Amino acid sequence: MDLILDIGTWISLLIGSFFLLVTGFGLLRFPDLYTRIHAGGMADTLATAIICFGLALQSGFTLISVKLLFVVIFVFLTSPTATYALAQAAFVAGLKPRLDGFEGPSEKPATNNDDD
Amino acid sequence: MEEFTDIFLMLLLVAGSLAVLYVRNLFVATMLLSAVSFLMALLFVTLDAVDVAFTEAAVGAGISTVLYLGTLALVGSSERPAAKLSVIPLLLALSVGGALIYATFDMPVIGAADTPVQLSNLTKRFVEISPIEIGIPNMVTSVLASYRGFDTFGETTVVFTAAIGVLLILSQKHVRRPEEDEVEQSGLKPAAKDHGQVGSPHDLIPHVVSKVLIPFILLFAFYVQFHGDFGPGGGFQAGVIMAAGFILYSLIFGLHITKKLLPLRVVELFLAFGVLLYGGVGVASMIKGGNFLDYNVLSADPVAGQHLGILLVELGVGITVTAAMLAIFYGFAGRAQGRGKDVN
Amino acid sequence: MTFFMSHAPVLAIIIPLMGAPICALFRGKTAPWLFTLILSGIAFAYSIDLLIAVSANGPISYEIGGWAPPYGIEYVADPLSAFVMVIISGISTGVLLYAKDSIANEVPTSRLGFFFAAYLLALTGMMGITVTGDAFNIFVFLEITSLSSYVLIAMGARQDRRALTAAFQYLIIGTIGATFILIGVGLLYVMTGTLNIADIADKFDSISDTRPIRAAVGFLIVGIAIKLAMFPFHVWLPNAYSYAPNIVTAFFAGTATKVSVYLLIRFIYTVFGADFSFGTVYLTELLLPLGVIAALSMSVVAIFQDNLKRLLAFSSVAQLGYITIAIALATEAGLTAGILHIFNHAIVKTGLFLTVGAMFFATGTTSIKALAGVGQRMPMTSFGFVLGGLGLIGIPLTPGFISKWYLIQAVLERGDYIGYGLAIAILLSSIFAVIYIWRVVEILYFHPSPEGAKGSEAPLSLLIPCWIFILGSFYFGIETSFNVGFAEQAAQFLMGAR
Amino acid sequence: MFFDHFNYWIVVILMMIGLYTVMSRSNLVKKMIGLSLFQISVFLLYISMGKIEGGTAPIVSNAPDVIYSNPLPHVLILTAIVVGVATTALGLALIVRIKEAFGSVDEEEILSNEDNL
Repeated sequence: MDLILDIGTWISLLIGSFFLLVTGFGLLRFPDLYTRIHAGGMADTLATAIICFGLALQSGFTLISVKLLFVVIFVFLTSPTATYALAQAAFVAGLKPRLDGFEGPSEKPATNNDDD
Repeated sequence: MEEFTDIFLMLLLVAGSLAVLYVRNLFVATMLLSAVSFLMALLFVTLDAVDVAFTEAAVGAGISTVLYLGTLALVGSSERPAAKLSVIPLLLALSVGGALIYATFDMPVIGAADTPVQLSNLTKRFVEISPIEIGIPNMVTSVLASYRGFDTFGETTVVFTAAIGVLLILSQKHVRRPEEDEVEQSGLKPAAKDHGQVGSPHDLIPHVVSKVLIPFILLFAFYVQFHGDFGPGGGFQAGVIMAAGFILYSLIFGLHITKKLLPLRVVELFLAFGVLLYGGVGVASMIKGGNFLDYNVLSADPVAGQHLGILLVELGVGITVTAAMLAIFYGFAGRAQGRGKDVN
Repeated sequence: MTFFMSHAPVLAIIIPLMGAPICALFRGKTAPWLFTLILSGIAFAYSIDLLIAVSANGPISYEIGGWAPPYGIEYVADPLSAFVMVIISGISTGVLLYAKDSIANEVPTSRLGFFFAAYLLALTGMMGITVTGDAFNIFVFLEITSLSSYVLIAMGARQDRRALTAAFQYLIIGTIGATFILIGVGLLYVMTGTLNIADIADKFDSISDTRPIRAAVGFLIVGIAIKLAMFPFHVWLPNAYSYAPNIVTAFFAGTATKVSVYLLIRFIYTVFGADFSFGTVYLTELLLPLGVIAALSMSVVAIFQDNLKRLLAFSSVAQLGYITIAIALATEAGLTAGILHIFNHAIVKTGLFLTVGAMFFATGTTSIKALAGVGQRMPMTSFGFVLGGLGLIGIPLTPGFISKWYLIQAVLERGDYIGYGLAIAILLSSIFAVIYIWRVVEILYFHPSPEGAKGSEAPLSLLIPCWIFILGSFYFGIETSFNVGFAEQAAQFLMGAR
Repeated sequence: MFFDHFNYWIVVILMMIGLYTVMSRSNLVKKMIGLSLFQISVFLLYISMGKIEGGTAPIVSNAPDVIYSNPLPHVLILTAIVVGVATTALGLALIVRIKEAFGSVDEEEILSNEDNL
């Protein structure tokens, strides 16, 4: 039984880490702000949930698992909201998304949002 | 394994702080500083300092970042290109570093069990006897609130000082400079004006989500406040979280609504009340025949007395810190409001 | 009665400390000021009580929280700390007598509650540093003082916006200094495993030959030197003193740097021990030249200032040079002279800054040129300034003379060329003092008032406190048993302790 | 041997970076950031002192044979963190006012501004 739990934890952790890595690549490689926060907001939330699930497997039906559940719920609510707020702020500030087949000059406003 | 985590974190810290030094954009520098604080908090966890990690995460990565961002919104975020390598500061920094490196060679090995610090009577007393004579499991809380309660009183006073200081400094009237009028006439508005808003006006999603979350944030603050005896937490961390809840509220719904809920005058009252509550516990123990902050005399049973005393002083810390953080936020946000075009 | 006496060491601290939040809630012009004055007066009374008790029965220890010393925080009133406490609370009370009208002129009425709360906190911090027996507690109270003093200095911005940059500069330098002290305390802790000063001192000799301890000494001395405005670290002081509100300048000139001097003495003589400080790490060779350079160069710089407050600020750095020399001599006579000069300089310099504040009150300026002819318009104030200036120079019958007399005796005690050289340097610096004071006096009295100059004699509420300080300084210059007696007692205690 | 004092060396490096930032940059906000960095490094110095190999956080647990790390440095650093944020808040408030009064937060520009007051 323990072995199965351990294997389950390992699998979850590996999958979670994979998604986090993908997030990192996305933040670095995507062309503009909107695609980047897309990478940051989506994969990150999923990765957190999977990793927390893996950890919960280890702790079983205890208070710790409940706390992990709260963490997942919290991240599930806040991370997309933060992404949304960021995108909204950027849009209001006049940052135009960079669209496929459209390499207009408008995607380089004076703000410094593009800094790595 | 643990060493590698530590070393990895520390190398990240160095990389982060070098980046802080070199980036020109102050927003980026602030976020990097926040990241450094957060890494530091992780490092504190691996070094067994959970209470400190909690505080560093809440303060270094949380409140100070908010303060920096608030300041940058008012003063602009670009740094002038740095001059060449400055020789004298470099030499000074190197000599300070050299002095410490010189010291480390004779310093006890980190983690060893036979260092003067670990063998000291104080450590023995705090680790072995404090759970019995104070009666609470979290030794950090015991030392913080009882053995070194006066330090914590001083710390609360420092927070109080900072709060009234910020209110004093930021309540001075803004005297217009001649250049400023020129700028206005020529139609070039200072960049700060566009950012100087508090609150995002009509965003449905943040409104709904924050309405759901804020009660839980406040609840969590109470949990941290009263659970500090048994786990990491205590008045300071709770105060910061509580204040963060209110700050979030005013960022989403607007400063004026928060001020209606908690006017500055009320915040000032709480600010003073927390310090007085802490000191009052001390005075009460003096009246009951003990020394200042001697909680043993507060109740017939010394351990119960310690419990009561620690509960009350932690409450005092929590109240003052909440009020102080709010007051500081009001100070900065009020300044932004005064300069921004309109707020809601 | 016994209740109040048995808790005296801590009451002298917590009365102003707990008064501060109450004071912050007061509104109006009179209430916060009166409240602060009363609390400061109570702290003063306790300090005097403590000094009398200590000089009669020896050091008094107070265990905060009821925890025995190495475990809890101990408060120790010994002859030195009690004496410094009397100086601080006395100066504070005297300045407060003067404060009401002066500060109403410089800070908006609606903010006076906060202003005086910050003032009380600064007082608390300084008293706490003085009386605490715990190395980390020093850092905490140091920060209370520092934060409140940044705020108080910045309050001068209504008169001159440069107060803001001065306060910021002080904040940066002061925080670096405080962090150095924190590092030093940490290094002491890592080697001794304790934070209690007496306990560290006990264990110090057995571990004094290690590198962390030497580094700790370095960090502590540099950190304190920054706070003390010792010569190469003095840059923040003239700005801070020039642009702060007048009563703040007067208060800090008499107390803030003196507390740092106290810390220096405390660490050198009590924690490290004179043998280690002067025998092993050669502090004499380090501090003496710095003191001499400060005393000479800063007096010269003072001559060329055109702002009266700035002139006096540079003179303060020079006077701190004397004190540094006195401490570095490593003899009982030197230490007596140093402690005596802390007292004498505090009272004289505060008096001088108060008279300058009165001139500012009447004329709205502290520029020396603009004060031409004030000698005729404000005879009492100007005469006070002249008498205070004489005290600064060290004319016989003034306290400046007494402490310089002791200092010169102490340096001559060395009996070598360095001793003679030091004596000459001290005399030379006094001659420079004559020049810069005379320059001001000449303009005050012998230059005609500019056209349409405003300002007549300052009101009595300002004049009386000024004259209390000036006459008080003469009293202590003639009847020296109080200050010399307690300074000698403190020096004997310190030299005997290790 | 190499790792015996590793934490302290990191402390030294962070401290030097912080101090250098404070002293060499003329932007006041950047100076404050450097100061924060400098203070953070000292926190690590203290916390490293209290660590004990194989120890756990100083909260009493029921498990047998636990070694607890030293709680005292934790308490001291809790205080120091609070002091740090208080200093930061005051410094930033001053910067906001300096910007209003001088129109700049750059030390050199302010100095040249002061001269022609």
